[in-house]
Amino acid sequence: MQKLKSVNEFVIRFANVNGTGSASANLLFAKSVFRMGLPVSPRNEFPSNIQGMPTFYEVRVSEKGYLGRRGGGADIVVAMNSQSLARDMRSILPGGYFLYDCTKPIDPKLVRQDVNMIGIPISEICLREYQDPRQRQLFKNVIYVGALAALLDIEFEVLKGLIKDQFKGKEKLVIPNIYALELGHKYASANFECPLAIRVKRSDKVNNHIMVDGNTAAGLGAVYGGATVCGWYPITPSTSVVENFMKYAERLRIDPASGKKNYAAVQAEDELAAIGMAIGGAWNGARSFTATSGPGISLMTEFLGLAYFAELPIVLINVQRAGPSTGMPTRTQQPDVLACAYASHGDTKQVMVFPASPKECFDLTAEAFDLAERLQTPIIVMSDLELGMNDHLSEPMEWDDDTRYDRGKVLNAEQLDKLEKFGRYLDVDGDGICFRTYPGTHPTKGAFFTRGTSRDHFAVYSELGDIYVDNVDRLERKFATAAQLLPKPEIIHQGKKSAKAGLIYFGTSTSATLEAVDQLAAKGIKVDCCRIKAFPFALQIEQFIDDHELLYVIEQNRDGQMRTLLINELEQAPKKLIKVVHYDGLPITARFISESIEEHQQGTAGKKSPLTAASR
Amino acid sequence: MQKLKSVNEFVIRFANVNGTGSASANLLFAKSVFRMGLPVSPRNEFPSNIQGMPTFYEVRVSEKGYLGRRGGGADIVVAMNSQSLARDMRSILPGGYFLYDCTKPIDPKLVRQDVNMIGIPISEICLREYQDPRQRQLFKNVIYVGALAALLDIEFEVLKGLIKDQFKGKEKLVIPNIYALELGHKYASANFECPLAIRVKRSDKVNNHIMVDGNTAAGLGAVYGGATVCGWYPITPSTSVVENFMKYAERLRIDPASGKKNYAAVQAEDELAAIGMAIGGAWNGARSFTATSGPGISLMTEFLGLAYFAELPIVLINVQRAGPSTGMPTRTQQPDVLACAYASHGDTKQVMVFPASPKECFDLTAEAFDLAERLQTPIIVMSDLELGMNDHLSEPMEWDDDTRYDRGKVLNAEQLDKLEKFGRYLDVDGDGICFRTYPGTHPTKGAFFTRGTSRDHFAVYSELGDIYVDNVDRLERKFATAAQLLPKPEIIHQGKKSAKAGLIYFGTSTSATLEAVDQLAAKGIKVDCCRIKAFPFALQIEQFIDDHELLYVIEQNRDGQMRTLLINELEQAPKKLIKVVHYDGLPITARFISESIEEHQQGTAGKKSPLTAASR
Amino acid sequence: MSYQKSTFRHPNLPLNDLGLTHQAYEGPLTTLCSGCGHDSIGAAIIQSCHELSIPPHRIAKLSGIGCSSKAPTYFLNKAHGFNTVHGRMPSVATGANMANRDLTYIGMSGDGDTSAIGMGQFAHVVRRRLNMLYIVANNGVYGLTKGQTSATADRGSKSKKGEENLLEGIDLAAMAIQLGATFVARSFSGDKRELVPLLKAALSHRGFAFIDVISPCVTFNNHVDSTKSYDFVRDHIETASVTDYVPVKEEIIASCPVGTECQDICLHDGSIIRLQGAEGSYDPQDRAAAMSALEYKKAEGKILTGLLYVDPSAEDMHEVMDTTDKPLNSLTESALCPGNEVLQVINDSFR
Amino acid sequence: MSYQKSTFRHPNLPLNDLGLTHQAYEGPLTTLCSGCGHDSIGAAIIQSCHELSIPPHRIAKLSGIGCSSKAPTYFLNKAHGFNTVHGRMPSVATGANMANRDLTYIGMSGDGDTSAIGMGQFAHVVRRRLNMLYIVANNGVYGLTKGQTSATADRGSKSKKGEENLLEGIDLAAMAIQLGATFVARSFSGDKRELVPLLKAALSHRGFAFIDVISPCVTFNNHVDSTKSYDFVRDHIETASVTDYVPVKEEIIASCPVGTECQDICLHDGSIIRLQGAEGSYDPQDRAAAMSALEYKKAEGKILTGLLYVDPSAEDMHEVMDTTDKPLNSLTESALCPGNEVLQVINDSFR
Ligand SMILES: Cc1ncc(C[n+]2csc(CCOP(=O)(O)OP(=O)(O)O)c2C)c(N)n1
Ligand SMILES: Cc1ncc(C[n+]2csc(CCOP(=O)(O)OP(=O)(O)O)c2C)c(N)n1
Ligand code: SF4
Ligand code: SF4
Ligand SMILES: [Mg+2]
Ligand SMILES: [Mg+2]
Repeated sequence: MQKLKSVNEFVIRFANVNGTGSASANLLFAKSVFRMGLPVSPRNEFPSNIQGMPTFYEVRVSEKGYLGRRGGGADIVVAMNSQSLARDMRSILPGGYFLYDCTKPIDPKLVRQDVNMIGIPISEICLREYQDPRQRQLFKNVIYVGALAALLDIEFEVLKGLIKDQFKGKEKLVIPNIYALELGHKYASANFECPLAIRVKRSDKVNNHIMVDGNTAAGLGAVYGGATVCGWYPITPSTSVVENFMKYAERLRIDPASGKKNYAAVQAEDELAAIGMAIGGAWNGARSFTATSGPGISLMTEFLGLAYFAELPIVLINVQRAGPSTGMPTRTQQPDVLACAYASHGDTKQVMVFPASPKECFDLTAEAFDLAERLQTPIIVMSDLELGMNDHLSEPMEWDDDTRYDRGKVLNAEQLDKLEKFGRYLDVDGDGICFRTYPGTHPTKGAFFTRGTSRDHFAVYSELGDIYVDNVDRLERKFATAAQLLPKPEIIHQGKKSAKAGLIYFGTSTSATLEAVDQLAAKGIKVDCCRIKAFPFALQIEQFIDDHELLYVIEQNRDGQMRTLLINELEQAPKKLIKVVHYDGLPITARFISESIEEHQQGTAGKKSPLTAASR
Repeated sequence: MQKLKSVNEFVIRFANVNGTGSASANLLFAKSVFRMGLPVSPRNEFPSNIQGMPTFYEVRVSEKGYLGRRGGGADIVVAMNSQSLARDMRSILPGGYFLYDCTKPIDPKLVRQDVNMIGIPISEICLREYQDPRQRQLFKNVIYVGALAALLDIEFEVLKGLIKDQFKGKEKLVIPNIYALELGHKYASANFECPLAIRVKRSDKVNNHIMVDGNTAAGLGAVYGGATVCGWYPITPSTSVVENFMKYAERLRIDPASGKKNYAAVQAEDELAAIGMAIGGAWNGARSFTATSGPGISLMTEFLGLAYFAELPIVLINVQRAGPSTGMPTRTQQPDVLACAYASHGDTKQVMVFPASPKECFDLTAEAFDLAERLQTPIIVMSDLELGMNDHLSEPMEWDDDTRYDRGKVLNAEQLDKLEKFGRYLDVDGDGICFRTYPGTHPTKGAFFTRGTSRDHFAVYSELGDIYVDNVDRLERKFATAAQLLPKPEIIHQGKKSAKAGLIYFGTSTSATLEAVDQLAAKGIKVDCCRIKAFPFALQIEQFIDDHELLYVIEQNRDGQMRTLLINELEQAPKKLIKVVHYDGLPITARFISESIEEHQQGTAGKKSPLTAASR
Repeated sequence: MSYQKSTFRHPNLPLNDLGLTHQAYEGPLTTLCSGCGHDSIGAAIIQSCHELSIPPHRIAKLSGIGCSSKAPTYFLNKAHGFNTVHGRMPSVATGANMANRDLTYIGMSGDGDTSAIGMGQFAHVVRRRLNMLYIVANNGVYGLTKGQTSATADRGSKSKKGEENLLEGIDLAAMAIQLGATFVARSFSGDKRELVPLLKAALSHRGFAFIDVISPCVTFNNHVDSTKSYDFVRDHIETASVTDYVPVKEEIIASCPVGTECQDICLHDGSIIRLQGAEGSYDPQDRAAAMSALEYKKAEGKILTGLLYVDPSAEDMHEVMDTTDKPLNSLTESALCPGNEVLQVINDSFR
Repeated sequence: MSYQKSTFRHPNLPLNDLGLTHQAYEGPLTTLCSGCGHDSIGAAIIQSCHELSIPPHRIAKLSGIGCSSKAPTYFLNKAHGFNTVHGRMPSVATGANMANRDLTYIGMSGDGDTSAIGMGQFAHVVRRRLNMLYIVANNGVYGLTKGQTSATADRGSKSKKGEENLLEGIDLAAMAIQLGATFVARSFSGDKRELVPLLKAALSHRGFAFIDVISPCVTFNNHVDSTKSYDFVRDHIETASVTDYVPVKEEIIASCPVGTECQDICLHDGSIIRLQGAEGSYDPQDRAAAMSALEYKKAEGKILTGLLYVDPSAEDMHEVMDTTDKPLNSLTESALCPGNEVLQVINDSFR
C-alpha cells in the first residue's frame, strides 16, 4: 500500500496521557532533530487538567524552515493513549505511519487500511525490563523515542548527548535512559525495515539558533531590562514568565557582598494586587512589572486606567489565551487586542508591543522598560500561549553591553535645586511627557500628590473644564510621541514596486503567514507583507496601507480586533481591509491563510466558517 | 447702562458654598418657574466634596423649550459665596444682573461696569430676624429666592404652594419658610424697580410634563420591570439609582399578607461582588441588576465577560461620569461607550441602550429586563451624571397594565418532561438563543453546569476547536438577533428628501443637538437627525448613514467612541463620519455643536480644541 | 467521560426516604488526579446528601476556579452547578440565594480560591450569614496552576521544590468564627468518619456553615516537609470533640453510648448534633473558647478538627433582610408591578 | 486653597532635632468638614512626625479613596503622596516599599476603603508584614458617598436615616492581630493624648503597624443612636493600658512615675514603649490574651483602646524576602544587568 515518502519535511504527532512525563520524552525527540541541523517546531496541545486526560504533542520538521503549524493530518502518529486511539487514527494522513503499543491487540475496527501500522510491544518490554511500576510507566516514553530514532534515522549519538545534558548532576539516570532508548532502537531495527520512507537527514539549517519558549525569553528580558519589582499571580499561560524571571534572578541578581537579592518578587493575592504592586514600585522609581493572561487582564483594567491617567511606567506582559471569560485556558489566541488597547473606563489608550519570536520576547520585554519610563505609561507586551509556552527555533538572544537604561524624564535633587518651580504636569517641550520626581528626592522641592483625578500642571486637584481638557489633550500628544518611539513594522516588498495586495499580521501569525506568501506565490499571487510590532501605529503602517489596493489583516481572534484598531486609529476605509481570522484555539496555519486569500481573490469567498479551518 | 432684556428666555446661575442646603432653595426657584408653565432645566455643578467648597446651580428658562445647557455667561448671577466672587463676576454676560449680599461692602476692584449690581443685605436681615445661627444660615437661601420672586415676577402663590408641598408632614416649618420668602420679596420690591427687564411670564408650555432626575426614573423602572435582586456598591453618580429603587420598593413591594419584602437589595463589599450577586440572581431565575459608574465599570469587566460567555441575563445601569480613572467624579461625560461595548478580555460584545430623558430611563430600564432575559446576556443602560442627577422636564412615566414580562426561553418541568434530551446550548431555531432551565426545576432533567469555559451543546466542558468555534459563532448570531429586538433609532428628516448632512447623537447630547439644528437652519444649513437608542445598531442607522453624504457624530468624550463603534460595526468609511466631541465635564451645548458644524462646512474647521468649547 | 463509568449496581442497594439510591447523587467520572483529596470530599458529600434525603435537584452547587472548584462536576449531577470565576463564588452564591431561598446551597472552593483572591468576598459572605454550606478543600497549594504555595500553607512547610514558606498561614476557620459564621468546623478528606456527620450537621444548620477540609494534593503537596500531606495531617490531627449527627426521626431512639459524656445541640430543623467531648474539650457554643482553643492548639503544632463553633439560633441573611418566604424568582407581575395608577400618583409628586 | 492659610508663625517656635518647626510638617488647608475626626488624626500625625524628627520628605503617604483617603493631602506636604484607587492602597504600598525600603510609609484609609472593597488586600498586606504604618480612620460610614453604613458599623447602631444595622461590625484590629500584624492599636481621633504616643511607637516599630482610629463623621454619623459619634465613643472607651513613648535619646533619664506599675517594651530602634497598666490589663505581647480581651470587652459593650498587641522582634517583609539593603530603585545597570557574556552561556543551554 501507499507509504508517505519524505526526507526532512513531515509532521509527527504524539498522543499521550497527561501527567505521565511524556512531554520531556517528546521534547527529547524534537531536540534530537534540532541537533541534526533541522528546523523543527514542537507544539504541546495540553488539557486544562493535571493528570489522566488526553494530551498531544505535534512536531513539525521542515528543512525549508516552515515552522508554523502545518495543520491537516500528521504523517506519523505515536499513539500511547488507549483512550484516544480512535481519534488518533483519524488524525493521520493516508499512507502515514501509526506507531502504537501492540502488547495488547488493537481493536481491528479501529485500524485503517490506508495507514502503515507499526506495533511495538512497549508495555511488554517494560514489564520484562523493569520491576518498579513507576519506571515501567516512565521508560515507555523513552522507548518509543528510541524506536523512532531507528525508524527515522536519527543519530543515536545525538540522543545520547541530549540525555547526558538533560541529567547533568543526576548522572546515575543517564545509563538507564540510554538503555531504554536502546531497547526501542533495537526492537525497531530488528522488526522493521529501517529507516522508513519518511525520515530525517542531517542538515545545516539551524546555524547558531536556539530552541526556547517565549516566556523564558521574556523572563530573561525582564532581568536584562533591569526589572527589580514584580507583583504577580499565577495563571496559565503567563505563569512561567515570572517563574523564569525568578529562576534567573536567583542566579544573576544576587548582591555579591551580602548574598542578598537585587530584586523583589511577590506572589500577590490576585491580579488587582499584582498590578497594584507594579504601580507602587513604578511610582517609587523602580522598574516594575507583572504578567498575566485572560481574566487577569480584565481584573487589571481599573489599575490600568489609573496608570494611564496618573502616568505611571509599568510593564505588563499579557500571554494571551483563548477567551472570552475562562475560555480555553490551554489554547492559544490573540483575543485581547481591543481589551488592552482601550483598557479601562473613560477615554484611555494603552501602548502595546507584539513579539513574534522568543528573541523578540527578550528584546521587546527589555525595551518595554525603557519605553515605559520614557513615556510614563504602561507598556503591554502582547505574547500568547503558542509563543510563550512552546519551544521555538529562534535567533540567539543578544545584549549590547554599552546599553544604558533610559530612565526617562526624572529630576534629581540637584536639578530640582536649579528649578524655580516644579510642575509635575508641565509639558515643557511639547512632547506631552512631563518631568517626574521620585519620593524622597529633595527636602523641600519636587513633592507632589499622585492621583487618578483631574489635576492642574502642579498636580493640584481641579474640576475646571479647561484644566481637564488641557490635561487629556496632552495625553493625546504623548500618544503621538509614542507612535514615533515605538518599534517600526517589518515590511517586505515582493518586487521593486509594491504588489496590489498586502498582508498585515503580528505575533504568532508570522511564520504561517510567511509560508502562505510562498504558497500564494506558487499560485501566482504576489503579496507584500507588513508585520505590526507596536501600537500606536507607526507612520510606515499607514503608508503600507496607502500603497496597496487591498489588505488582508491576519489575526487569531473572532472579531478582527487588530483590523478594528487599524480602521479606527488610522481612519482607514473598512472595505479596504479584509478580515482573515482563525480562532479555534490552535495556532493559525499557512494553508488557512493562503486558501482564504485565494478564495477571496477569486471572489469565491463568502463567509467561510473557520470551523472548517479548525481541521485544516 | 445696558440692561439685558428678556421674557422667559434666560439663564440664572447660583453660586453657593456646598453643604449649606442651597440646592433645595435653588430647586425651589426652578420648580416655581416650572409651575408657571415654563420649560426649565436646572443643573447642579457640585464639587467632589461634602462641605465648604464652591458649588454652582444653573437654571435655564426657555419658553421655546431649549433645555440643553446654553453655555456662555449667565444673564443673572446669584453670588452667595465670598470665596468665588471674582469668578462669579466673570461668569456674567454684559448687561446682566449680579445679585449679592451687600451686608459687607463688595471689593470695588471686583465690580464690573457692564453689570447691574443688585445688593441685598441678606446676612443683616438674617441677623436681625433670627437668633439660631443655623436658621440664619439656612434662611439666607430662602430669602434670595423670595427676592428673585419679586425681581423676576414669579407668582408668590406658586412659591407658597411649593413650600407647602415640600414640608408635608413638617407643617410647622411652612410658616417660617414663607416668612423668609416674604423678607426677600419685601426688600427687593422696596428697593428695586420690579420686575426687571429680564423676567418670567406665566405660560402653558409644560403640559402634563414632570420634573424628575433620571436616576429616580431608572430606579422606578427597575421596580416596574420586576427586578427582585439587586447587588450594589455606592459610587457617584449612580448611587441614587439603587437608593430610589429601594425607596420605592419599600413602599410598593411589600407582601400584603406578611409585610415582608418582595425584593432583596444588598450593599455589596465592592463592584465585583455587586455584579456577582446580580449574576447569581439571574442564574437562579430572578430579575437582577446592579448600577455603577466610572471605576465600577472597570471592576465589573471580568464578570461582564463571564455573563456574556455563560449567557446570563443581568441589567447593569452605568451612570457615566468624567474619566479616565477617578477622573472628575461629579462631572458628566459619555466616556464608557467602548469600555462597555467590548467589556472584558477575549472576543466579547455587550448590548447597550441609551436613554435621553427621565422617561426613557424609566422605559429602557424596565425594558432592559425583558431584553436581558430574551437575549440571555447583560444589558447595559448607558445613562450619565447630567441625565441621572439633574432634574429634567420630561414626559410623564406610563405603564401599560397589560404588559407581561418576557422571561425569554426558559423550560419548566412539564416542558422538560416532553423533551427527549435537553441541550442548554442547542440553537434549535437559529436565532442564536438557546433554552435554559432554572436550578431546582426537575428531579432528573434539565440540570447542567454553567461555566466560563468552552462547552458543547450539552454544557459539557470541551477544548475541541470546532466545538469552540460553533459556540462563539452562535453568540455572533445572537448578537445579530439583538440588533433586531433592540429599540430603533429616532430619525428626523428636515424635508421630503434627506439633507446632505446628518447628525448622529445619543443620550444627553439630544436637547443641545436639537437646539443646534434650529440654529443651523437659521443659518441656512439643513441637517437630518438620527438618535441612537441601542447597540448593536439597528438597520435604520446604517440606512441613515447611507442616505447622507456627511455625518456628524456628536458625543461627550474625547476619543469619539460612538463613532468608532459606527465605523467598526457598520463597516463605514471614517472619512464620512465627522467627530464632534465635547468633553470638559460640563454638558454639551447647542452653540458648540452648531459652530463646530458650521466651521466644518465652511472648511474652516481644523482641529479646534474643545478647550474653548469649555467656555462656550 | 461518564460513559466510561459502569452503571451496574447491586440490585438491593439501600434507598433513602425519597426512595433514591446512592447513585442518584453521583456525578460523572472524575478528571482529578487519582488520590486527590477533593474526590474524597465529593464522596462524603454524596453520602451525606443521600442519607439526609435531600432531593438532589433541589441542591445548587457553586464554585470558583481550581481543581477543588472543578470537583462539584463530579458529584450530584442532578443538581445545577455554577463554576463561576476565580475567588468570586461567594457573591454569586449570595445572589443565587437571594433569588431562591428554598434551595440547598453548597459552595466548594479551594484555599487559593478563598484565602487569596477570594478573601474579601469570603469575609463578607460570612458576615452576611448567608444560608449555605461553604467548603474549602484546603491543600495549601495551587493545584490547577501546578503547585504554587497558597496563603493557607503553614509557616515552615516546604514546597515540592524545597522552598520554605516563611509567612504565617491563614486559618480560615478562625477567620470565619471571628467574622460571625454560625457553624464552623474543620476536618480531613482522609477521615470520612468525621467528615460525613459534620457535613450533615452543616447542611441542616440554618445560616452560614463553613468547613475547612484539609484535602491533600497528591501531585504537588503530598511530600515530606509538607504540612498538608496525608501523613503529616494524620499524625498531627486532634479532634475537638467527636461529632455525631442525629436526624429528626431518630431523635427518640438514639441515646448516648454508655460510659461517655455527651452534649446535644439541637439545630433549627430539630435534628441534633451529639458531641462526645475529647478530654480538655470546650463548649463549641462559646466563641471566645473556640478562638483560644484554636490559638493554643496551633501553638502546640496540632491541627484541631471537628465542630469548632456553632450558634444554632442565629438569624440568616433573609431573616435579617426580612425577605418574603416565597422564592423571589417565583414572583410574577401581580406581586412585582405596582401598575399605572400608582405610577400616575408618583408622576404627580414630580410636578 | 493653601494660599488662604496664614503662614505667620510665632518667632520662637520649638525646633526638632532636624531644626524643623511644626510648620515643616503641615499641609494646605483642609477641605474636609469642620469637625471631621480625620483632620484631628492628621494633626496628630504632624505632631508625631515632628517630634520624632523624621525628615518630612523621607515619608511617603499612600491612601485609597474616601474622605479619610483625602486627608493625607492636608498633612506633610513635603512628602510625596499617592491617592490610589478605592480599597487598593495596600498593594500599591507594597510595591512602593519593595522599590525603596528606606522611606517611612504611612497608609491612610477609611473603614469602607479597608473593610469592604479593601478587605482582601488588607488581609494580605498584614500577612506579609509590610514595614509600614496603616491607619484606618474609622467612622462606620461612607463619608464621601454621603452616609451609607459601612462594614465596621456596630450591630444595633442606627444610620442617620434611622435604619438599624443588623450585621456584626468587623473589628479590623482583631483581624489584624489574627492575620499576624506585629503592632496593633486602637484609638480615638478625639484623644490626642493617647493617639500621639501610639503613632510614635507605631512609626518606630519595624514591621506592619496597624491603628484603628475611631474618627467620627460629623456630617453623617455623629447623631444619637450612632455608636461612632463623639459622645458615644467618649462614654464607652476603655483603655487597655496607658501608653507612653520614650525615644532613644531620653532612655536613661526617663523613669516610671512613682506609685505606678510600668512595663517597658523595647522596640527595634532602641526606643521604648512604656505601659502603665490599667487594672485587669494584660501583656500586649500575648496574642491569645489580646484576642480574648477584645472578645470580652466587646461583649461588655466597651471599646478597648490603646496598644492591643505588639511583637517588637518579628521580621518584616524585606527580611523574609532577603532583599538587599540598598533601595532597589537606586540600583543601576552594573548591579542589574548580567551582560552579554552570561547571555551567550544561557543561549547555549537552549541548543
Ligand atoms: C482571575 C484568575 N486568576 C488566576 C487564575 C488561574 N488559576 C486557576 S486555579 C488557581 C488557583 C487554584 O488554587 P486552589 O483554589 O487552592 O484550588 P486547587 O487547585 O488547589 O484545588 C489559579 C490561580 C484564574 N483562573 N483566574
Ligand atoms: C471602585 C470605586 N467604587 C466606589 C467608589 C465611590 N466611593 C468613594 S469613597 C467611598 C467610600 C468611602 O468610605 P470610607 O473609606 O469609610 O471613607 P470616609 O469617606 O468614610 O472617610 C466610595 C464607595 C470609588 N471611588 N471607587
Ligand atoms: S493537582 Fe492536586 S489538587 Fe489538582 S487534582 Fe491533582 S491532586 Fe487534586
Ligand atoms: S463627610 Fe464625614 S468623613 Fe467626610 S469630611 Fe465630612 S465629616 Fe469627614
Ligand atoms: Mg489549593
Ligand atoms: Mg468611613
